[in-house]
Amino acid sequence: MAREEAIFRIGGAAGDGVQSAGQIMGKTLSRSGLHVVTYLYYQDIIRGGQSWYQIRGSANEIKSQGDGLDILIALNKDALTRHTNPKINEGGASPLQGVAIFDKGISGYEAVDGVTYCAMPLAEIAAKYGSNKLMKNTVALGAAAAASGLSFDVMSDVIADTFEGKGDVIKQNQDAAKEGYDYFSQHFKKLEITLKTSNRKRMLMGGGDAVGLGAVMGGLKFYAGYPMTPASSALHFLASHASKYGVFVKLPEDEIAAINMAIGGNYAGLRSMTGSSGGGFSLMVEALGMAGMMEVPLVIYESQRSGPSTGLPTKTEQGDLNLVLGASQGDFPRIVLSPRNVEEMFYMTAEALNLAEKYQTPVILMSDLYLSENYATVNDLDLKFKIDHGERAKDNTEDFKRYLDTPTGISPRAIPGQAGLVHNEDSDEHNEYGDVVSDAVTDPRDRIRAMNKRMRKMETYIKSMTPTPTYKLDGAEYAIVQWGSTQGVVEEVVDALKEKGHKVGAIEINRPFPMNPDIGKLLEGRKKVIVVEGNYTGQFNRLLKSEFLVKTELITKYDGENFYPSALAGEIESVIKR
Amino acid sequence: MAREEAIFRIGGAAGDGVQSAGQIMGKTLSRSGLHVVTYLYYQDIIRGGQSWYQIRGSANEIKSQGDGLDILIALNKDALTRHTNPKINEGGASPLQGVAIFDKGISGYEAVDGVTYCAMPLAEIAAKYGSNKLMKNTVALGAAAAASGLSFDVMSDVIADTFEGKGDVIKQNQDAAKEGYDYFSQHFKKLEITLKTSNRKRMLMGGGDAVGLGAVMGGLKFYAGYPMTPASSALHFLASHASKYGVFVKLPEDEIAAINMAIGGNYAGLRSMTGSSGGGFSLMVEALGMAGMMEVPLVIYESQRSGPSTGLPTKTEQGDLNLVLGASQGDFPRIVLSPRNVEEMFYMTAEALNLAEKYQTPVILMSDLYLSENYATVNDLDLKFKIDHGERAKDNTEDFKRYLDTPTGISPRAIPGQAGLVHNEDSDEHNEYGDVVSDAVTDPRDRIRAMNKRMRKMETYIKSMTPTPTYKLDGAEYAIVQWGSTQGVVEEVVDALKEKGHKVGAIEINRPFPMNPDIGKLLEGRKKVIVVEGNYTGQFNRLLKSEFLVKTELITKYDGENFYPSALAGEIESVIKR
Amino acid sequence: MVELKDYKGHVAPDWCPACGNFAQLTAMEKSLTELGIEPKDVVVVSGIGCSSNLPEFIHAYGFHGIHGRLLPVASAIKWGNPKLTVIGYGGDGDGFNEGTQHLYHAARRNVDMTYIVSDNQIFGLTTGQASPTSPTGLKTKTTPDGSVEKPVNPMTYALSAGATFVARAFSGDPKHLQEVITEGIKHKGFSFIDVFSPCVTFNKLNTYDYFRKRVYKLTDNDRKDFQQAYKFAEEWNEKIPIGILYQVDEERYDQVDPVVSQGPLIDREPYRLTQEDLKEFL
Amino acid sequence: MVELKDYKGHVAPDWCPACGNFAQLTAMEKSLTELGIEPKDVVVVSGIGCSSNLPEFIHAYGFHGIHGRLLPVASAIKWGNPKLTVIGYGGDGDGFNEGTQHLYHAARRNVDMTYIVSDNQIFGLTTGQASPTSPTGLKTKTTPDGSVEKPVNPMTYALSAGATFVARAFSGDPKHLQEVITEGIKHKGFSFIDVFSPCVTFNKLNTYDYFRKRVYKLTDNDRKDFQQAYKFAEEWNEKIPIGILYQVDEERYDQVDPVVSQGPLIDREPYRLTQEDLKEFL
Ligand SMILES: Cc1ncc(C[n+]2csc(CCOP(=O)(O)OP(=O)(O)O)c2C)c(N)n1
Ligand SMILES: Cc1ncc(C[n+]2csc(CCOP(=O)(O)OP(=O)(O)O)c2C)c(N)n1
Ligand code: SF4
Ligand code: SF4
Ligand SMILES: [Mg+2]
Ligand SMILES: [Mg+2]
Repeated sequence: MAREEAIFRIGGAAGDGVQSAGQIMGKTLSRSGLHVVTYLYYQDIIRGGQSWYQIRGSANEIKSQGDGLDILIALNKDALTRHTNPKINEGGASPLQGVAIFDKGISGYEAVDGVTYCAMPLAEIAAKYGSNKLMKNTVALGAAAAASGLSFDVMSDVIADTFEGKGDVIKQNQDAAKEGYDYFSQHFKKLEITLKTSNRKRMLMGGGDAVGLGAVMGGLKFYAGYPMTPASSALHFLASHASKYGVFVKLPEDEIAAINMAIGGNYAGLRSMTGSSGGGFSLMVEALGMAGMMEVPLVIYESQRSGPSTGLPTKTEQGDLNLVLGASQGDFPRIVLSPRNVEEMFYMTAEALNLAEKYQTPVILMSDLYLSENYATVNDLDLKFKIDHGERAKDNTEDFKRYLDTPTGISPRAIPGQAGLVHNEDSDEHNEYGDVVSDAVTDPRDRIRAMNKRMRKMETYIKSMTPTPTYKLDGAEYAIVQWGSTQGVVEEVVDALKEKGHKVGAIEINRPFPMNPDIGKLLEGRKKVIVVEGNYTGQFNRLLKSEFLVKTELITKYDGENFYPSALAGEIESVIKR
Repeated sequence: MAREEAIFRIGGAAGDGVQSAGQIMGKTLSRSGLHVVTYLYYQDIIRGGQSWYQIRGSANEIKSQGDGLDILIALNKDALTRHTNPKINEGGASPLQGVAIFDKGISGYEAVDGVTYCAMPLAEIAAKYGSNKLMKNTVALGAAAAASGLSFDVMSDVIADTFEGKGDVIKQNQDAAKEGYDYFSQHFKKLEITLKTSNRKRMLMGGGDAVGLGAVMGGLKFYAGYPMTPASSALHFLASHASKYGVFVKLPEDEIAAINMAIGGNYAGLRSMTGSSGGGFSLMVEALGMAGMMEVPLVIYESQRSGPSTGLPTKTEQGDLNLVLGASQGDFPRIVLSPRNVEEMFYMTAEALNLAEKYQTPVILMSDLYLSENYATVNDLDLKFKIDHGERAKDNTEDFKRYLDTPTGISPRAIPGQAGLVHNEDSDEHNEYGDVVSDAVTDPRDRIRAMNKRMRKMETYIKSMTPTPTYKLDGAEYAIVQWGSTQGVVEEVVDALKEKGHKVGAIEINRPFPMNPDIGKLLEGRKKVIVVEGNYTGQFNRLLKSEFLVKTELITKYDGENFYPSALAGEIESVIKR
Repeated sequence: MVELKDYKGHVAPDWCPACGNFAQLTAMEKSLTELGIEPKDVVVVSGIGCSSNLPEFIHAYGFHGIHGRLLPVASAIKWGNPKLTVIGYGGDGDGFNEGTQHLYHAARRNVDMTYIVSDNQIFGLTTGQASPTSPTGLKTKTTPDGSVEKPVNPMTYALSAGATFVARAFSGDPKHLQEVITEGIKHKGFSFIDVFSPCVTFNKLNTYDYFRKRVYKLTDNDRKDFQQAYKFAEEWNEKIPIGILYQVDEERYDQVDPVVSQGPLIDREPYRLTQEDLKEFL
Repeated sequence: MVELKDYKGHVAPDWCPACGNFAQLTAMEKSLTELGIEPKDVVVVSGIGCSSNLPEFIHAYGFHGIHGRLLPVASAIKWGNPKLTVIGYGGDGDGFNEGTQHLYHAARRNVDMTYIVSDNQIFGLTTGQASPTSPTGLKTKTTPDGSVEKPVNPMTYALSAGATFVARAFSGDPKHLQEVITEGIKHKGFSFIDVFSPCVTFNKLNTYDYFRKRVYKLTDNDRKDFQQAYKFAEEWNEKIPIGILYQVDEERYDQVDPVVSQGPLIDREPYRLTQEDLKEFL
C-alpha cells in the first residue's frame, strides 16, 4: 500500500523566503481537502543561518509534524546536505527518503541512497518571469506539487490569494510555478504516494491566529501586549484585525504596563487581555497577584519557549509551568489552561475570558512555540458562544458589599459608572465592603474570612470542571500523561504502540491547575504512569505527584524541539519494558 | 514552683512609642542574662490604630513568643481592655493574667479576674522630668521592672545607651524610670515569678540585623535594595553601617534595577546582594533567571509577609515558597535557604554568599516578618568564616572556556579586567565558550550539554548537604515537619506534647530546595507526618509530597500572626487523635 | 446637584495629624463637587504609599493598586470608558521611582486624565527612606550621612515627556491647590500636578515652613510658552514657582487611535464572528 | 600597543547586510583602539535586540543580558570596578521602552559610562513592531494603519534627566560617528549617544537616504549651553543636528557616595568582624 501522506520540507537561510514558500505549500494542501500540520524550524536571526519549514499533509487525520520526509526543497547547498544526511541532528527530524528539488547551480554534494536528486534550472526559469530572486522558490513549489501528484490549479489559486493586490506579481508567480510543475513532470518521476485530495477545503490556522480569533469570539475589547516570541503571533493577528473586530490593541512601554492596562480595562468593564512569553510574563508577576487579590478578571496568554532567560528564543519548550503556578506572593485563586491543539486554542481563549469574569480572577492560557507559531488544519468552527459576564450587582443595591461572602466565593461585581455601588478595590487585605483591614486594627477573623472567600472560588470552579479528556485509555495498563501541545504526538504514539500490541492510552491535561480530581481515578490501577513533557525537571510531573501521590516515569525533552512520534514511541517502549 | 519566665506586653497606638519602650525592656532582660524573644504586632499605619510589643524573658532557653501574659503596660484604654479581654482576638495572643500598668487617667474599664490593676500617675511623674510625652512610657518601664523583680541598675544602663549622645535626656529618663520603679514597689506587689538573672549579658539581635551582619561576615561589598517591609530591617542595618563595614548600599529606582545591579556587581567580582519581600521579589523574577543562565552568583534575601499582593504589609506569612521556587521561565539551578532563627539568619547569610559564588547561581535566603522584624537573644557568635570565591580561572588560561563542561557542573569564572580571559556571558543559550548557539544553527547537542552542565551543579550541591536537622525525632511516631521561622514554636510544642506522653519529634527544614534526600529516610515509618506552615494551601507540603510521595497531615495558619505554642499543640493533638 | 458631603468616605483618613495629604483630599473633593461631577463617575487610582491610601477615604470608585503602577491602570480605564473622570494619585516614590517609565509614556500619549503626586520628598509609609525627590543632603534611614543624589525634577521631567498640563501646588496653600486641581481636571489631556506635601513625621527638612518661605504663585505666565515653562520648572532653592507652568491643547491618544476614536469601547457590542470571517483561513 | 584587530571577535556579526549596527561596531572598536584601552579592561553590556547582540561580536568582556536592563548592570560594574571602561549598547525598544526608567536614573546619577543606543525606530529582532521612536504614521506589524503615538525624543529625555554628555550620530557617517563615540568614552560621567541606525529589513521609512537628507553636523555649538542644546534637541523633520549637543563636567555618583568614593570596591579587602563589633547588640 502506498503511503497516504506526504511530508514536504523547505530548507534555506533566514531571509530566503522559506516561510512564505511553506505557507503556500500548506495552503495548497489544506485547500486540496487534506489535513495539514506544519512546523517551522528557525533561529534568532533575521538573515542567514539555517531554517526550514515542514508541511505534512494527509487525507487521514494527522496530529503532529510526523516522521519521515518525502520531498525536500533545498534553497542552498547546506540545506541539501543537511536534510539528506542520515544522521541529521535537528532534534528528531527525519532525513530525506524521496525527492530533493534544488537549483542545478548546487553541486558537489554527496549523493545518499534513497534520495532522488532533482537538480532543476530554478533560477533560470524564475528569471523569465521577473527579477525577484525569491521567485525561484515558486518554481520549486510547482515542482513539489508535481512530485506529490497534487493538481496545479489549487496551487495556482493559493498563489493568486497570496499575492493579492500585487498586480502582475500574481501572474508571474503562477507562470513560474507552472513551469516548475511541468519541468518536474517532464524530467522526473512522481513519488509513490497517494494523497486523497477532495473538494472540501480545510482551514489552515496558526496557533496565534486561533488565540486572536477565539478572543474576538469571547468578546475581547482590549489587548495590551509587548511583543515577545512566540506570543507575538496573537498580537499581530489582533493588531491587523483591530479595526475590523473593534479590538483596541496597545503596545505599551513594557509588560508591566501591559498587564496593568489589561487589569485597568477589566476593572472598567471591558474584556481585556495581555500576553507574552516567559520573560515578559516574569515582569507581570506582581500585578497578577493584584488581580487575584482585588478580584479583577484577567486573561494572560503565556506562550512558552526554550528557557531559562532569553534561552533559545525561537525554540519550543514546556518549561514555564512552575513560573505560572508560583507567580506572585501568597495564595490566591488562579486557573491555568493548556489547550492541546490549534482548534482548542480557539475555543479555550474564548472560554478563558468567560472564566476570568465568572471567577473574577486571573486565568492563564498556556501555549508554547510549537503550538503558537505553527499551522494546522482545524475542523469547522462552532461560532455560537455565549459571553457570560458573571455576577454583576444591580445599580443602587442596598448595603452593597463588593466582596460579599457567598457560598460560591463569587461576589457580584460593580463597574465604575454604576450608580449606588461606589466602593474601593484594594490590593491590601479588605473586608466585604472593600475597606482595608490592615490600617487600624487587624482582626484576624476578617483576614481569614477574606482568604476563605477568595479560595472558595477554586472549589466552585473544580466542581464545574468537565471530565478530563483521555485517548484510548480503556483497558490501558500504561497511562501516558501529557499536557498542552504534545497531544498530537502522544496520540500518534498511542496508536503506533497499540498496533504493536502494547496496552497504552493517554490522559490529556488541558486544565493543569487546579487539577481535576477525576485524574486520580484515571491513574488508578495502571502498571505504569508515564509523564511526557518538554522540559528538564518534569514540572508537570511534580504537580501530578504532589496532587495524587502517584509514582511516575518521566520522559522529557529539552533540546528546543518538539517530540517526534517514532522517537517518543521508542522511549515509551523502553519504559514499558524496563 | 514559681514561673521561671515573664511575658511583658506594651500596648498602644502607632506613634505612642510602643516599639522603643519594648526595645528597652528587651535589652534590660537580655543584659540581665536572660534569653529573650520579642514580638511586635503592628499595622500599616504611621499614627493611631493598635500596636503592641511583647517581650518574653527567661533563664531557660525559650524559642518562641510564648503563651501567657504577665505584665501589661497599657498606653491607652483600648490597650487595657483589649489585652485583658479573655477573648482577645489577635491571632493567638493570650489575655493578661497578672499585672496591668497604666496611667491613672484611664478609667471606666471593666475589671477582669486574675488581673491586678496598677493605675499609676505615669504622666504626672513623667512631667517632673521633662516635657516629652513619651517619657511616661519610661515610668511604666520602671514599674514593669519592679513588678517582675528585675534590678533597676540594668535598666538604667540600657536607658543610658538608648539615649546616648542626647545629653540631659538620659538622666531625665533614668530618673523617671526610677520613680516608676519605686512607685510600683511601694504601692503594688511584685509578681510571683522568678527570673534567674545573671551577669552574663546576652546579645539581643533583630532578624534584619543578623542578615546584615552575616552578610558583612560573608564579605558583602554591595547591597542594592528598594525598601519593602519586612526586608527593610536588613537594608536599614546595612545603610547605617555602610561606612563602617565598607559596604556600598544603594536604593535604586525599583527592584528591577536592584537585582540587575546586584547581578552587575557580582559579575564584576564584588559580593553583591539584593533583598525584598514578595512584591518586590516578583519584580526580580526575570533577572533571577538571567543570573541562573549566565551563571552569575547572586544572593536574594526574600522576607515574606501576608499576601497576596499588598496583603497585610505588617503581618507574617510563609506564602512565597511557590513564588521563589517557580520564579523565572525554564529550568535552572537555584538554592533556597530558610534559616530557622535569628542566629541561623546570621550564619546562613554568610553561607549564602559562599554558595552563590561556589555554584555560580542564585541563592534565595527566605525569611518572614516574624523572623526579620523581631528580636531574640543569640548565643556567642563564631566570627571565623572562610570566604570561598569558588573556582576562578587563572589569567591567560589557554583556550579559556567560561562554561567548561565539568563533572561538577562548575566552570572556573573569569572577572572583567583579567588578562587573556576575555569572553561573552549571555542570557541566550550558549556553548562552553559563551558563544550563542541560537543564532545560526541550533545544534540540539549544544543545548542539551549546556542544560545538563548547569543542572549538574544541583547534584553537586545535594551531595555536599549536611544532614537535615531534627528535634527529638528518635522514636517519634509522629513527625512534625516545619520550615523556616516556625522552628521555635514547633520545638516548644514537641516538648509540651512529649511531656503529655505523645511520641512526637520534628524535622526542621532550613534548606527547602533542592531537598536533601535524607528527608525521605527521616519520614519513613512514621504513623503520621504532620506539616506545619504559615500559609493557606500548604506550599511546602506540596513540595514535600511531590518529592517523597508521602501522605501528610497539614496544619496551616494564615491570619497574619505566627503560630502560638499552646494553640498549635492543641491542633497537633487532634491530628494525632483522629 | 453634587454636594461636598457626597464625596465623604465612610472610612476616616488615618494619616498623621497635619500630614500634607489631608489638604489634597479636601481639595480633590471640592474640585469634583464644584465641577458637578458625580462620585459614581469618578475613579481614583493609586499606588502604594501613605498618599496612595486616599481612595479608601473618598467616596468615589477607588482602585488602590500596587506600588508605581497607577498610570497604566488609569490609562486603560479612561480609554475604555471616556465618560469617567479618572484621577491618579500617589507618592513621589511611587511616581518617580517605581513608576518612572509610566509617567513618561502616559504623558507623551496625552492620556486624558489628571495625575496628582503627593510629593513629600521621602518614602512615608515605609518609615522614611530617601525618595527620588529627596534633596541632596537629606538624612534618612537609607542615607544616614545625607542623600548624595541629584533629585528628580518632576516638572522638567513631565515637560520633556510631553505632558500638556504641568503644574505645581502646595498643601500649605489649600485654596490655590484646589484651583490648580480644578484646572487639571478640566484640562483635556494629561494633567500632571506635583504637590509639595509635607511629611510631618519623617521629613524634618521639607516642612510647611520650608515651602512657605520659598513658594510664589505664577499668575500671568504664558502657559503656552514651553521655554518659559521650562525655566520656571528649573527654579528651585530660594524661590519656587507654584501654579500652572504649562498648558496646551493637543490631540489626545483617544482621538488618534483608530479603534478608541470610534466611540466608547464600553458601550460597543462585541463583534460577532460569522463563517464569512473564517474565509481568510481557507 | 592596542591594535584594531585586538577587538575582532571570533564570532562574525549576523546582522542583515547593510544594517546600521555594523558601523557602530566598527566605530566602537576603532575608538577603543585609538584610546589605547585594552580589550580586557572593557565591558560591553547590552540588552536584547538585534543591536544588543553586539557583545557577541567584539573581543571584549561582554554581558548580553535581558531586554531593557543594561543600565543597572553597567552602573554596578563601573561602581564596583572603576578601572573598567563600561559601554552600554542596545536598541531603541530596549532603552526607551523596557528600560525607560533606568535611563533617567542612570543619567541623573551621572554614572561614569557611555550608553549608545542603536536607534532604528523599530523593533528589529522581533521582526518589525512599532518602537517608542517610530515616527507617527509608520506602518508596522503592530500599527498596520500607521503609528499614532508622538515618538520619544531621546535627546530631550536625556537632557531633562541630567545626562552630562548628550549626543547624536548616524551610522551613515561612520567617521563622525566614531568621533562622537571617542568623545563619549573620554567624557567623565554619563555619556548618552543616540545613533540613527537604519534597519534595512523592517523600517522602510527611516533609511540611510532619509537621514542623509536631513542630518547636519554641529560644529561650533556651545556645548555647555543647556538651553541651546535643548533647542537643537527639539529640531526634527527637515533638519536634524548630529554631534555633541551638550557636555558639562559635573560630580559623578562615584565621587559623592560615601563608600564608593573611598576607592575601588573591587580592591578592598572585606571587613573582618570582631567581637568588638557585636557590642552594639549587648
Ligand atoms: C513593589 C513594591 N516595592 C516596595 C514596596 C514598599 N513600599 C510601600 S510604600 C513605598 C514608598 C512610599 O513612598 P511614596 O511613594 O513617596 O509615598 P508616601 O508614603 O511618601 O506617600 C514603598 C517603597 C511595595 N509596596 N511594593
Ligand atoms: C522582557 C522581554 N520582553 C520582550 C522581549 C522580546 N524582544 C526581544 S528584542 C525586542 C525589541 C527589539 O527592539 P530594539 O530594542 O529596538 O532592538 P533592535 O532589534 O531594533 O536593535 C523585544 C521586544 C524580550 N526578549 N524580553
Ligand atoms: S508618615 Fe508622613 S506622609 Fe505618611 S501619613 Fe504621616 S505625615 Fe503623612
Ligand atoms: S532586522 Fe534590521 S536591525 Fe535587525 S539586523 Fe536586520 S537590518 Fe539590522
Ligand atoms: Mg513620598
Ligand atoms: Mg530598534
